Amino acid sequence: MRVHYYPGCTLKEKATNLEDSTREAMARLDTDLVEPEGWTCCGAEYPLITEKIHGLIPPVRILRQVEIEEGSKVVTTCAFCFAVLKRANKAMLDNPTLHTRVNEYLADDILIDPTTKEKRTHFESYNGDVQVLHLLEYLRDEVGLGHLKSLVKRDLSHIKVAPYYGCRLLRPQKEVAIDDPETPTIFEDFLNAIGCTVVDFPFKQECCGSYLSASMPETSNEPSYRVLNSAKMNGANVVALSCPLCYYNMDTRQDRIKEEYLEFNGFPVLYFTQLLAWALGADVETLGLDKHLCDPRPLFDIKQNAEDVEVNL
Amino acid sequence: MFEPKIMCFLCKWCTYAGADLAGTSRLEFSPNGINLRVMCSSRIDPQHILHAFKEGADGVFIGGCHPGDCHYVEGNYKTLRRVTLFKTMMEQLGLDPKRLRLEWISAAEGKKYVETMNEFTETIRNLGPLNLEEKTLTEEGVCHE
Amino acid sequence: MKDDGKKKRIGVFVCHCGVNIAGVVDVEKVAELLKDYPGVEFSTDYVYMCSEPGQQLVLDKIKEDKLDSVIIAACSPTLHEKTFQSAAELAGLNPHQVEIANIREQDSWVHPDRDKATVKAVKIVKSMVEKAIQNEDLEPIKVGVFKKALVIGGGVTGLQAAMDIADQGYEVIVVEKEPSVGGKMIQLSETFPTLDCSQCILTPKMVEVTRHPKIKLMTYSEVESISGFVGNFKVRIKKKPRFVDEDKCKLCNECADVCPQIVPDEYNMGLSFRKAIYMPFPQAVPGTYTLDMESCLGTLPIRCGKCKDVCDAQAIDYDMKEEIIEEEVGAVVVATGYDLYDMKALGEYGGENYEDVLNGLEFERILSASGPTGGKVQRPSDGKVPKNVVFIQCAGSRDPENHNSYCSKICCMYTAKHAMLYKHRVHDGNAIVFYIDVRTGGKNFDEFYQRATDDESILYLRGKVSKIFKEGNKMIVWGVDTLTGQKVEVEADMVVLAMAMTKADGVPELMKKLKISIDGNGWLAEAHPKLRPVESLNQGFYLAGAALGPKDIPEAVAQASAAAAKVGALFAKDELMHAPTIVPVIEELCSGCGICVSMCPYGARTLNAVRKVIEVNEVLCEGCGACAAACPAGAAQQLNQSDSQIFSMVKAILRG
Amino acid sequence: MRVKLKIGENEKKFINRVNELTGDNVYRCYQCGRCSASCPMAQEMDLLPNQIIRKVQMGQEEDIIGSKTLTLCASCFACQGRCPKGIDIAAVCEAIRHLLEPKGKDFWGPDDVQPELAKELPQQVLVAVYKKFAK
Amino acid sequence: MGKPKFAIYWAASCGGCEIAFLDIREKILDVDRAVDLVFCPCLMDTKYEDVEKMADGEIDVCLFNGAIRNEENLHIAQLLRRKSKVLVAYGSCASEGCIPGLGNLTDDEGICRYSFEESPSTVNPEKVHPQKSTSIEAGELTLPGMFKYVRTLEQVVDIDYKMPGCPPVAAQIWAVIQTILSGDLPPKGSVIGVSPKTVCEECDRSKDEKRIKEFLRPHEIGEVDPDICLLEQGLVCNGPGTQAGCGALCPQVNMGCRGCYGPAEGIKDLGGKLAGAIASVIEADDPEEIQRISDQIVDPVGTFYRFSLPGSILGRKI
Repeated sequence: MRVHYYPGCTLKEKATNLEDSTREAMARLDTDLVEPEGWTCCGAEYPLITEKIHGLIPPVRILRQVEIEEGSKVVTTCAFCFAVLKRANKAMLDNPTLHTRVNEYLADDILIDPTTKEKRTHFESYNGDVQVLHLLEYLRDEVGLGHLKSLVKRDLSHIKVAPYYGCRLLRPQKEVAIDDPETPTIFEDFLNAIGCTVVDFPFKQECCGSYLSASMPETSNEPSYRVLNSAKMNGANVVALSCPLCYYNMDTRQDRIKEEYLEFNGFPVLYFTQLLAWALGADVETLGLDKHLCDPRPLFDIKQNAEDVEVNL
Repeated sequence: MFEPKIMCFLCKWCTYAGADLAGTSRLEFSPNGINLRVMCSSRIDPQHILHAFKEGADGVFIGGCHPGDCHYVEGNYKTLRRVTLFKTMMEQLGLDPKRLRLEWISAAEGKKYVETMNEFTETIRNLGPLNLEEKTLTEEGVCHE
Repeated sequence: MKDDGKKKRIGVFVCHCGVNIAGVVDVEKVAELLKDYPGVEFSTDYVYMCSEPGQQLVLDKIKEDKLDSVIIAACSPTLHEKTFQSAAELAGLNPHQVEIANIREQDSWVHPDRDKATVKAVKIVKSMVEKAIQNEDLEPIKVGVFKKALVIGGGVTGLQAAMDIADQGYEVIVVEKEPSVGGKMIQLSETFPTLDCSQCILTPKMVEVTRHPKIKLMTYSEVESISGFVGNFKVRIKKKPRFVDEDKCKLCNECADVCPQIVPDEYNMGLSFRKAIYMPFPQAVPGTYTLDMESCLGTLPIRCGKCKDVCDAQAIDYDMKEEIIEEEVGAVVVATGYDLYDMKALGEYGGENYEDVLNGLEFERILSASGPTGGKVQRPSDGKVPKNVVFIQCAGSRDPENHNSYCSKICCMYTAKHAMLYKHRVHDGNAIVFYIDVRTGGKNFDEFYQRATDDESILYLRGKVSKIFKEGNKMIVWGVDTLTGQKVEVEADMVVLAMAMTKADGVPELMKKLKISIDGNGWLAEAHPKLRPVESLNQGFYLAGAALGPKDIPEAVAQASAAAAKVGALFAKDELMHAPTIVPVIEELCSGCGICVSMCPYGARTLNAVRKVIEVNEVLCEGCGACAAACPAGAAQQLNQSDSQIFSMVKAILRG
Repeated sequence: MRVKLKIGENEKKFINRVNELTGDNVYRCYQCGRCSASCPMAQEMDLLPNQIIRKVQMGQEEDIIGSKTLTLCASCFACQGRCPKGIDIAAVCEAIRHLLEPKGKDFWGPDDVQPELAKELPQQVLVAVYKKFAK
Repeated sequence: MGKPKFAIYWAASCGGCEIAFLDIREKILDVDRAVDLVFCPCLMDTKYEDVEKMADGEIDVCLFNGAIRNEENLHIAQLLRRKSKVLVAYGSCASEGCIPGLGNLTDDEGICRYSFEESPSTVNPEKVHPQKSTSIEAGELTLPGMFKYVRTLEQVVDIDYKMPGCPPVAAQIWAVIQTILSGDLPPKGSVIGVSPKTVCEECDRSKDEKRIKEFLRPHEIGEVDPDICLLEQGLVCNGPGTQAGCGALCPQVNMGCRGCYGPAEGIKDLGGKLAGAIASVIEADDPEEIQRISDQIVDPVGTFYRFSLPGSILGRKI
């Protein structure tokens, strides 16, 4: 299977463990991930007010490129990129004014084909026809959780995972949500399929502090701590998530959380793709587990060799 | 000045009562339309409209209750359906669809009734007379002289 | 047409209405011009037609000139049509031969130009003459009334309506789908603002209903269908098998004692358990046990049979079958009540996942002496007495984006009651109420609310709670106090949601069958929100209680009595009179295409597929004429407003 | 403190601009406060989200200018998701920031990022925060 | 007394009505035995002069088919009216205008321009049109002048009966002939050869109340249910408003009634009435939805007035 995949900037730099584990897992699912030619940053934040139309240009350009390459869908793992692409796409479908204005702007684009060096100057207007999918949706709808379950090579039942959705996968409901914002189950269903023990906890859709960790770094400590603490209190031994920013706030910044909350002594955080790749039998080196501030390796029975284990399904 | 003839079919419960209210409020308006009271706007079918044009009407007006307010639950929707299809036919038949107007006017909207009648009279005045008088063969002449 | 070829003799009477008409319209000229119009026998003008001498003039002329139709050119027909119809009737003329030409409201009062107004008046009168030429004598349609009523729903509303109808001397059938009557009210502990015990006031009424000689109670039954029309309905009622003979059952409870099957108890909102064979509650009416076959271990393939074995009265019959009972009634009162909004929809409050987050009815059961805790306030999870209780108003109400847009009306009062009753039971407890607005419009309502704050020191915080979650054995409530501008977090032992009221389960489907319209929220739609609040547009159907929208007990009861009075007024007549300006079928022209059937909102037209014609129930026909306009064969013609009349009138207006 | 309520031309213009930019109508808010109850940053704010809306309803632009709330909104949309009217308060904050920019109101600039953080922050954070708060 | 004299004439028509006359098959011999056919261009070579020479009222019954499109049609219509005791507008063209009547959606000039200049198969750079008269060596050639619009027979001369159908079915023709021969003539102005109801009466499909969400054209519907009313399946059918008499031939073969038998007795304007009736049962209340569904009826005038435009209230495009 071949599908368009938009990694986003962070995955190529700071979140290589998310990128690598995604590629490793998808290779094991026989899925060829194709990046749209010449992709740029999606803009990270969707413009919420009508006059900031320029914020729509990068995501629509990316989507249009997917369409030019005859792709009908594009998959992302970064929750921020997902939300921007999906909202931009929806605006192109539902908002005629934005549709016209963005397409007028994009009509002036010049595209040089990297192989033929041919110049292209005429573009059809982009009408929101590309389907934007989060990898979790792709796994559920295209791969099928039943099928996924049948491919699991390792026993993960000892890993008690608290699935953390954060904001970007669930809100705003009408524009973005991959599931019901208050009682989502898609993440849980996925974790169940790969054999983890799922821990329900009430902070799964609460914000981690988001980009305030750059502008007012201290303010993100409390929300991040509450998420981690709640997961722990409810019996999890790891938090799984899909957003490099949440990961930064909750793992990379854990030493600062510890400074503020003295009783806190660290809690491992993983990308869901790391669990997926591991379940599918990937080598531990491919998961980038050494990059974590709070070492998650004790959770993984490193000696466990995928081929030797009989998984009881 | 051309004084258009306008045939008005008004539903008894809403628009006719609205026209009465215009009267009790002494609102003056152009006298070109004459009302025919029906129980419900849905009593009117395209035959009546065609007949009115044929008999000399330059415009036909149908007044009913606002959607959801019909005394007979949903008669006004039936009128709307008929008028929608009939307007397409009017275009094919060379009758300007603007010569037929369907409007929802409630018993409380005397003012709206008056404004609508004035406005419609002006519309028709601008469209000019319809002149549907039957031409005889001799008047009509023949083609290739 | 009445006059078999004979020319009609029409009288035209043009009213001056003082100067109201004559001040603008040249009335003499109108009368003069009409004299020669075909069909007109006599034409005159008079200063006040509606005055005594004016009416006398009409009366005399009808007799004198043997007029068989009259046109009164005067004010709007809404004012004096009835007046002149009565006058004409005195002279022996059929009232449907009287036509009013509206030359005041729709001419003299709106067109000051004398010439134009006069020309218009002439055309208006001529059009009415054209109509009159083809008018027929019509007699009102009479239909008998079957003086027996059906009440759907055995809650307080239904019972009140039944009692009030029965007390007027008419027979009533009450159909209730549950095993006992009593509805939601019987589940309440105490009622606001008087705090009298709900059961104490309702149980006597329930018993009274069973004893009333005019009332037939059918519990565990549902209305299958209703056909017919006002005064003459045929009802099919499905009586579900109870598997227990009501008459034989001695209420000894032995069957329940031996029954091995335990299920959540509906009466206690699932906070306790009952057996598969059970009595819903001790005062249930009718007093009998019911075997819930869905929960029963099954009589097949291997019958458990324990209950039957112990029943000395031999009241248990496993072979009881569902019965369809047919009844004839003349009127129907719909009192199907309400349900509480589904807690599952409120994911942010935990859905149904937290045992200690309760809805209002569940808390009523906890407060009730007959409830699962015997009236002691204990929380469901561990039976501990909660010391901090948070009450949340508007749960699911006033939220157009996610839930219901409307205000559920009773929650402010019952929340005050809940908090107050809680404080009565747990003196050292804290009650915190989150509200948006406190609405206490009702007799003694605000005083009651003031008692809650003044006497019981209940803390009211103005803000809507955003989230509830569990931490340890506490419920954490995230709220806000908008008055101080602080985000508030409360550790509560128990949370009570003032859950929105919503349409009762199955009501939209039933109403579709009864042809009663419902609004966007699923509440029954009244014929007119101001002037006909307990009637349906479908004649013979009366509506009452919370099925129409959120309301408290006194309001529901008042509506029940109002509906009963309406039924009484209907039954007071031996015959119903129905306007005869209906749309019958000309069978010679009708081929039964069926187009007019869906035109009729009243179901008056049915297709006889064998005869290939439409049959019209003239009692149901309201005479809107939608079918006449739709009939492509011209076989549906409205009496006294036929196509031919409309054509003539149009011609008179445009060419006259 | 007593405030003289004035909704004149300037105030109306402000209110209308906010409405225009968000494509919504602030008067739809009936002040239930649920946005504030939902907001993960509310404890840090000087004006709660519902108070921001209130100030807009009252046309009190000046009171909002100095508020920390405008830079504390992380647009997590918890408020919008639970708002009974579905009002997007994050968008209202963004609209107000947009309106205040020409008035020289400085929210955040590239130089404000702490150097030791610059190295570790994910790219998306920097882009997002610049987009939100930079002039 | 000799045999009654019969005439059959065709004006603006396709000739199908004559064929239908012959479709009574062997009964034609009975007809021949019973009547004296004095004028029938389709069967015999009688000249106009021969008719002109007849005494007024000499023809007992004339079946006149075809609409009035040109001067010749009018001339012969007036002539036959004079010469005939009973003049029957025979077939849809003479009674309602029929397919030639759809020419009234434009006028003579429009028709000629299209036929002689614009139609895809025409090459006519000089824009040559037929002339009313052309001089050649042998003398003057003339063509009858074309009227601006098509008219029904009734619109130009007084008629006694109408007998609709495109063409009238053979059984009805035979029944009419028998009636005429019997001498028991119906009142003047009657529509003959029909039954008083509509095509639905003769259609065996089951009928129910109608609520239409989608109109389909015959090629758009996959499988037509043979037992259910076509209208209920979304196929436009003119049967409910069309005079019965044909035996519901079209609906029998899954084709909606085209309306060739003209308006049913109770109505004035077939197209208007049918449009009103069929629009009434559109199952939608939203204006845009209504418009969308109503637009699925392609060419409503051509659909509902297919055979009856000249005889309708307006009669033509204004």
